[in-house]
Amino acid sequence: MIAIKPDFCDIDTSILEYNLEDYASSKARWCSGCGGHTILHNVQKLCKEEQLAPEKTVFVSGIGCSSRFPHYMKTYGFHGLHGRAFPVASGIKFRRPDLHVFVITGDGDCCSIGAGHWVHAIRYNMNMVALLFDNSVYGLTKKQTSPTSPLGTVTNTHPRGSVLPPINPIQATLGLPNVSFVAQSCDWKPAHLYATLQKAYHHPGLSFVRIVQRCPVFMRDVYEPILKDPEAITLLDHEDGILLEEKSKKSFRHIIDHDPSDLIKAREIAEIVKETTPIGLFYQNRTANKYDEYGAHNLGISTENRIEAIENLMDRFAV
Amino acid sequence: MIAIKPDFCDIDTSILEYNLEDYASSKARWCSGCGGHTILHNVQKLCKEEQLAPEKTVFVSGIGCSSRFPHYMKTYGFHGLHGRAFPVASGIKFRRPDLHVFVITGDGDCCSIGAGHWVHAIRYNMNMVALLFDNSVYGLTKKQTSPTSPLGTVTNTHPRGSVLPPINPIQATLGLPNVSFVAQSCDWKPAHLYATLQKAYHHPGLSFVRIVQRCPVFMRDVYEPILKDPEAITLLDHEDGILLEEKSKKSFRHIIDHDPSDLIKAREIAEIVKETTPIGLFYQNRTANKYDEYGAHNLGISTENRIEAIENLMDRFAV
Amino acid sequence: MQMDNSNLETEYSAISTLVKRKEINEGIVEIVSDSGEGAQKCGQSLGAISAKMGNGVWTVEIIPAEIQPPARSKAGASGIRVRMGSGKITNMGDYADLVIALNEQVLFGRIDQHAFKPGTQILIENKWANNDSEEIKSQYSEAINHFKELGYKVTEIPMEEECLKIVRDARKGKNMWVLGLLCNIYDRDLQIASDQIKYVFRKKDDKIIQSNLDLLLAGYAWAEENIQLHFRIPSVKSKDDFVVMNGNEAISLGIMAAGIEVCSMYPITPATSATHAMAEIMESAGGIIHQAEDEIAAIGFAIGASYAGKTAVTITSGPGIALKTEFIGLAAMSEIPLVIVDVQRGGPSTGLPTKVEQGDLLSVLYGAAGDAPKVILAISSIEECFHFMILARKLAETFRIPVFVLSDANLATGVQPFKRPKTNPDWFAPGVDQHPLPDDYKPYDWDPITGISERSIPGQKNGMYTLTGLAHDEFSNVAYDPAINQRASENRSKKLAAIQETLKKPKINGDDKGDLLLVGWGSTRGAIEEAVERARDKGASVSSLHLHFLSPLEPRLKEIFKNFKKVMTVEINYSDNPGTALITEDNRRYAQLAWYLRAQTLVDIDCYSNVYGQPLGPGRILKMLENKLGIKLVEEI
Amino acid sequence: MQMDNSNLETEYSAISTLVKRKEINEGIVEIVSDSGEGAQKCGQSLGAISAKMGNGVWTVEIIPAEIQPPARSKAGASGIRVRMGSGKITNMGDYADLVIALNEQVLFGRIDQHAFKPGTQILIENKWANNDSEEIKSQYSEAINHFKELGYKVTEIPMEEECLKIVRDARKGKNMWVLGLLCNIYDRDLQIASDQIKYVFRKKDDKIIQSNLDLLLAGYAWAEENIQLHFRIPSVKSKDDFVVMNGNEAISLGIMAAGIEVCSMYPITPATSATHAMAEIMESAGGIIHQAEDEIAAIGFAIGASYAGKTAVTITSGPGIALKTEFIGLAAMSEIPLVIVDVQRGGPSTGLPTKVEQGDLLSVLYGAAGDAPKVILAISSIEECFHFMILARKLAETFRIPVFVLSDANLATGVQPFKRPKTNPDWFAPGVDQHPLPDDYKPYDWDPITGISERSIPGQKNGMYTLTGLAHDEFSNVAYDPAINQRASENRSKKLAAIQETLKKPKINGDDKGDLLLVGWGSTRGAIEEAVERARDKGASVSSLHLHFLSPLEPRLKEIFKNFKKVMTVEINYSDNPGTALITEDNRRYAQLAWYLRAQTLVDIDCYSNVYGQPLGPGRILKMLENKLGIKLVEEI
Ligand SMILES: Cc1ncc(C[n+]2csc(CCOP(=O)(O)OP(=O)(O)O)c2C)c(N)n1
Ligand SMILES: Cc1ncc(C[n+]2csc(CCOP(=O)(O)OP(=O)(O)O)c2C)c(N)n1
Ligand code: SF4
Ligand code: SF4
Ligand SMILES: [Mg+2]
Ligand SMILES: [Mg+2]
Repeated sequence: MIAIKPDFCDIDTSILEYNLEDYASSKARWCSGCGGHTILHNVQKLCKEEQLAPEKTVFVSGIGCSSRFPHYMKTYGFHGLHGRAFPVASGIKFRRPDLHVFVITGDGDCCSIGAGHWVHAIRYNMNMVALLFDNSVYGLTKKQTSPTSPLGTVTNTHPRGSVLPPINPIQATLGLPNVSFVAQSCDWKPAHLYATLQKAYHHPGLSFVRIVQRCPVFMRDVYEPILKDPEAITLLDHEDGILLEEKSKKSFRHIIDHDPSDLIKAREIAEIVKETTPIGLFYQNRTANKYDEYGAHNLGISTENRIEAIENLMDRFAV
Repeated sequence: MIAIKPDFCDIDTSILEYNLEDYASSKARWCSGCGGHTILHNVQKLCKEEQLAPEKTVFVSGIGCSSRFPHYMKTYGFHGLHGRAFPVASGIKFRRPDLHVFVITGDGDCCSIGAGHWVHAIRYNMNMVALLFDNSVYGLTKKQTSPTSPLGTVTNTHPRGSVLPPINPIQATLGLPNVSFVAQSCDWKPAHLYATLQKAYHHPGLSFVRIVQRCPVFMRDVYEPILKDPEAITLLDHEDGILLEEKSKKSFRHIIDHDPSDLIKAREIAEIVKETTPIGLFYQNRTANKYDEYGAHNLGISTENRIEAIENLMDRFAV
Repeated sequence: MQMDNSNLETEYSAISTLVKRKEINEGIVEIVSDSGEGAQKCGQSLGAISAKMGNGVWTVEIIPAEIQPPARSKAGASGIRVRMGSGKITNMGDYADLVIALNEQVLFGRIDQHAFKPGTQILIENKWANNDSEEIKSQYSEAINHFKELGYKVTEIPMEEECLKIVRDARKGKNMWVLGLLCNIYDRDLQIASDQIKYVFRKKDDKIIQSNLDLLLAGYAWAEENIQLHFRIPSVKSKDDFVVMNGNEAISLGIMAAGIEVCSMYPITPATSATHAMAEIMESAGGIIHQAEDEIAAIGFAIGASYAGKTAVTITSGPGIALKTEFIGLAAMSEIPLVIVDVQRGGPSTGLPTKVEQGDLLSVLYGAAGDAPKVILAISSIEECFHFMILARKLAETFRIPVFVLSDANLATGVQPFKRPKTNPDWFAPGVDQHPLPDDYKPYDWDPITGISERSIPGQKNGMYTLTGLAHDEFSNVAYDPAINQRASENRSKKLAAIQETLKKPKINGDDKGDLLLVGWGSTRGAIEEAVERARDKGASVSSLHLHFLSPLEPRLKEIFKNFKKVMTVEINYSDNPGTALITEDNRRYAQLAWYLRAQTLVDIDCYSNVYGQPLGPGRILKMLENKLGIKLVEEI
Repeated sequence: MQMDNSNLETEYSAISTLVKRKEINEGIVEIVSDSGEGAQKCGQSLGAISAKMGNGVWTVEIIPAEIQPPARSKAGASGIRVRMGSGKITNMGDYADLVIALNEQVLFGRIDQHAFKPGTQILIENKWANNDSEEIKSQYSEAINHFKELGYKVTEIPMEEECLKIVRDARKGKNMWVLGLLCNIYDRDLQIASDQIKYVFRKKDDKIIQSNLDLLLAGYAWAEENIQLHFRIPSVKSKDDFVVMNGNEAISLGIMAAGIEVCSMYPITPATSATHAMAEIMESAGGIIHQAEDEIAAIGFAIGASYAGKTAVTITSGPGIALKTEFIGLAAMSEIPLVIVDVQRGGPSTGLPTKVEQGDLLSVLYGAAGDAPKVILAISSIEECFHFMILARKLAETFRIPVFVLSDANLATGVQPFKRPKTNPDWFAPGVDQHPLPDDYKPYDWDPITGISERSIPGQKNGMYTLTGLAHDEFSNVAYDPAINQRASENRSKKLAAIQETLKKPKINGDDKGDLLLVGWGSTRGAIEEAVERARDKGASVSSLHLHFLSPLEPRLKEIFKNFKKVMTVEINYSDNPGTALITEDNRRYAQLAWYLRAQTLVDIDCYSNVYGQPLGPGRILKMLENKLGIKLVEEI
């Protein structure tokens, strides 16, 4: 996301040196071993590396374990309603191109109650980073089935196992209009996660990043196989994709070369989730329409022009 | 949709001869030239051909011009809330495998306010036919932009032209889990429309049919080019697809052979909408999980068993 | 465009002096037709012309339920009512004095709605009399007889025939011929009329404008010769400038005048047309309309915009309010300034989408779970549609609170002239504050008396906090200590008391003591006050009070009520009729304001309300007063 | 499994006769720990054992806000309160008599919540005294001193040490050792206790069961020798069978007992656990739980299921109710039977998700736009959680109306024994009617008196109609004639009056006249009635009335109120405190039931309410009565 200085309000532009502490708020109240902790750390690192002014940065979330995220950042935060992070974030960004807006959402928050907003947020393609913390379960409410729970997952609402195949958030997103950035990573590959966050941050448009997240309390069985089996993850590699150092690449047994400009191919790869978990950049298009540019196009008109416009309209009704 | 006789209620199964009139209710109050009229006619024809008992047939809709549809059928109808046809229809079908359930929805109803339910209805894959009347506009409320309005469409909410590319309902649906039947037709090709309805009706699972619909009052400019230019429509042809008589096939300049079992290919074809309007069967999978089968699996247990189950549970809390 | 109408002018003056005219101080005209015949354009022009002449005017559209209803059908009646008077006109009135009908069928719907009275003049297109279809012919003649039986004065007029002398397609143009007819009947200034036509067709080419002018003159001339109805409505031309518009247009202007930059909406009747009025112009006024994917997203987006900058507005109607409920709770809880416009329609559920009801008061007051204090304003005139938007924005900003503005379908489409507001920069929201805040800044540093606290806007140094819908303390930290929730709730509630402190005791229309006080809110004001005045002229001891603040309530109401023997609300919403079987004092369900005032004041407030989906006419209210007070108030017709 | 515990038994009897015991008629115990230490399992077992022994019991869980809060933290307090008595126990009581603490930090939260009083016995794990970390050591000793200053009687106990004699990991097992300790202190029957342990661990293997039995005995023995606290709580073992469960479990059983086959929900605290209780068993009872994509879909699905067959239920809490509002309007408008369970939590907005509030009454009553009549029932005990589901289903079906059942977080997690219901087939919904209807069938053939009409279900010949949320007539045809909407609204409203007809004048707890009447609804019943009884014992002239029907209201309330000098509601929701600056009679915002009763009865009803997010204890209410009545009622502590 590139920060543009709006012309309608005066801002102190003196450059400061921000450290990690400048982004860390109260201790994260997630369970020990929760994937949230590593994600939080890497996001804070991103803020520091990019030297984002804390007062210019807003984390918007819904409701869920993951959505507690803003409370753990020392920036502006909006911990809103379940499933509604996208509309709020869009409203924030619409007239504030100068703000760095991040959306934090969970698999229930985004893919279940928030599904309609998800569809349209992709279409609006506003210049924000959206992080889907996908632990394949409803964590905060204590283990109910989520739309991304694998078929047969035993939960409190499906003690005999869930009965429907999971949504593939990557595939679903790739089917939407104006989609401009779709990537996947996981919380236990910090180097890859960080590189993904960076790529997402620099993308002009809505960067949708699904992060496979561990929930040791409720979902050990789901991620442990992936965690243990080095075959289980496939790295999407390309010069225009997520760039890793050679040594960290080494840790991957399966590597597919994938050009992120190829949407058709991206959808093909997104199908392989049944056998393996692909991580990397599926698709990027820098030129898609950005709704926030429309939102900002008439910022800061003068009081005179404003009065004139109103009076002109008033004339139409004059008698 | 195959009707199964439920074992929990007695039904008069005497077979009757139903004529078209048996399905026609009050005169349709749509504008003259509205695509709704031809769709209505072909649906009534389908009911007659399949001899659906009117009392066993339910049309469920949301709100919109299109959603007035149930009022024009002499069957059961549920003209519910804007965007909410899918949840209601799912609830109806869940424990009534014997009913023929049709969902009638509009592009605003399904793709805007109803988008979240649309995503999940595809995933539930219940044995129903869903008809999306896509006129690319909000008709009933008098010409506002819809998510399927082409970029730049001039409407009452976007007098300078809409600013976002439209949703491609076919592509979006093909990206969803458990998708089992996706077809497209248009109101002015009755033979193709009828054949599509028939195919959809006989599909076991949720048949999603997008019907490109004319709204002469508000959207002439959108469909007239397609209507006039014989190049503008491409027929998807395959022995497993929508079967047309040779003579009606003749009327198509562009014909693509497409095997509806090929999902990857289907998505590729769904991209060509920019150049032409493909009609036909994009994808079909008869074996996807059906949530209504789960819903019906324990229908009609005896009072004794019911009491026993409750008493067993009660025992757990006994002191 | 330029055209020479010097000769026109002489022509006008020539004609418009010949006939003798009866002076009346008001006239109610209806023009009823199939939709698409331009009846509304004709009536709006008549209204504008009359307003320009200095008459009081109220026009209201007659809208069918379908986009394109069947022609010549009862349900398809499309048209307009224009009430013109020498004084100020504040409502649609009761019965039409004169009706122009382009076919006979469309009148049946109006008759059901008690729009006419014996003696009403009906000028009807006569072409149906010799239509090719026998069915139509007989329908027509039967109807004409039926109308006469009902006591209407029917005059058959060769509108089609006359128009065809000027234009090839009479459908396009008949409305302007009718306008000419009416201009003659009511002695409208032809110069003003022709200017109006030029304005209405300003985007069309000269030929079209000219033919419409010709039609105007032709209709005028025809009436002069063939019609015995010639009236004059005295008017006082004020030196003030006036504007004429409907309520939704006034709301959209008000939004811009308030300096609101984001209007986030999802289309719904009857609210949408407000955004249509805006859409074209708002961008040049520095704002944008966002059409969201649904009502939930619409308010979420507005809340985001408010949180990050200037107070935004979302606009909807009943079904949309239901969907916004959860977010309204969040706005109240986290004290986000927000303006919510509710253009009420008939409920419950989808109800009567194009018809009026005041059915949302209690649902906006109590909609959200827990205690979610909000301000509720009720608009009672077209002019207020404009000014209340400015007030609402200020209240929302100052008190960090969601502010509801209640309008309804009657105001949305009702047209009335009002003094042209002079745009005042003080109305505009100040620029987004981006100055650093003190190190010890607290996002909810509640003032112990008023509960007010200063908000921080992203971009302000030291202002960082995480807004949350969870119970929270002064720092917006999640509350674990039970005392915090109680304290925070008290502070949010104090803001309402503080706002009430700023309000004056409301003024009473009529004496401030007497037999009966009528209490109203919203669009019924004009009709209630007119009825009260008419009743008082006949010696009834009745007054009325109209409330604009519904949360907080205006002060000292109990004190006011105590001075009347009886107090009752007049509302357009549902209440049980005490006469009905099984309805007792124990279970009677009162109209919404009555209910609310009973709880707050413990005064035994009765109510007169119904859900016919129509604006209340003064006559209906007068009839009710007649029964209540046992005085003859309505002259039989 | 089988195991020989003959020797155990003798052992028990051996021990359990040695000490002298003080007879008390009730005891309140709290077990507080970090989450995951099994405090709740320990307390639930103690409750079950006591219930089996014939004691009255109420247990309520102490739940932290996070899934896994930091260890040894104030906010992390996890545990349970158990109130045992010789008579019936209907609420959590006031101060704990005895507290088992597994660390000292978790007690601070409880202290903030006024859970203890001077003299409260605190038995605390002493291992922290010699922890490796200096910080912890000093935290511990400081806390101990602080507790003593507060007047608590602190006893340090080597729990860890003792448990390690039996198990390798004391974390797993300490809770059962504590159970043994408590069994000794309160003279619980060891045979019943060991059976309870066997039941609790029935899915575990014998080794685990045995070690837990050993821990039980060890704790018991240790207390025998080392603790001077030995009580006896007399009990009368009734011959009736009892069940012990929490309110959500009772609701889930009630749903099945009502023969409801579809429970459509979206997870939300504190409602979800009801569906957890059901999920496992419901399918074998012929029903299914549908977890929808959101609350809107959940109620839409339930409405579809009801429309097509048997009345369905949807269950949620405040934020979910907000989202269901629009569909509730449709259900009322189109007269679809439906049961909506609202397990209320702290609001507004996300509020206090795990805490109790009675904050949804007005929002369910008035939530939807227009007039949408619905039935509202309020549950006041665990037993009613079961029986009201059956009643709700019958009302919904008979009157074709949405029925709300209001529970709350206090009932959801509160555990109480009640007479075991004998499942009665008459409770079940009849099979789905598929018989043909007469040719002249009307879907809304409203009975002129009661407004009731017979619904048709898809599959019924001649029953075809199109249900709609638009205003409609008897045939469900869209209404164009204005009279129809009025008539239909009247008929929908009549149903409430008809239901009230079937209700009796409610019973009063205490004399039916006097100085003060307390009026309550929902989970506060036990506390209110206990307070009233205690006050009356001290000579106060106070009675109480508890309402179960809130829409329609129970009959003849005004008549009842008139017999008391003062009437006030006691509720757990927000109301302005008259003392506060700017709060006047003109603007005071009352508690929700008070508000509603004032409007209906015009009686000047006061209220006592707060939003601390905690169940009301009788002591709090007694203190309030003391102030109101000016009589000494609470003995100082
Ligand atoms: C309107 C509403 N419905 C339901 C809830 C209850 N709720 C809170 S979080 C949550 C789902 C959490 O799952 P997810 O989004 O995957 O987040 P996670 O906790 O797994 O990080 C639900 C159902 C709510 N707070 N609001
Ligand atoms: C909750 C709610 N929001 C908005 C509306 C207003 N409304 C009615 S139909 C409609 C959209 C119609 O568009 P579409 O679904 O494409 O149907 P069409 O009329 O084009 O057939 C809207 C916004 C409503 N009835 N309910
Ligand atoms: S429950 Fe799961 S997701 Fe939630 S904090 Fe704990 S580990 Fe993380
Ligand atoms: S407005 Fe368009 S969609 Fe609606 S009825 Fe008329 S033609 Fe059909
Ligand atoms: Mg999750
Ligand atoms: Mg449409």
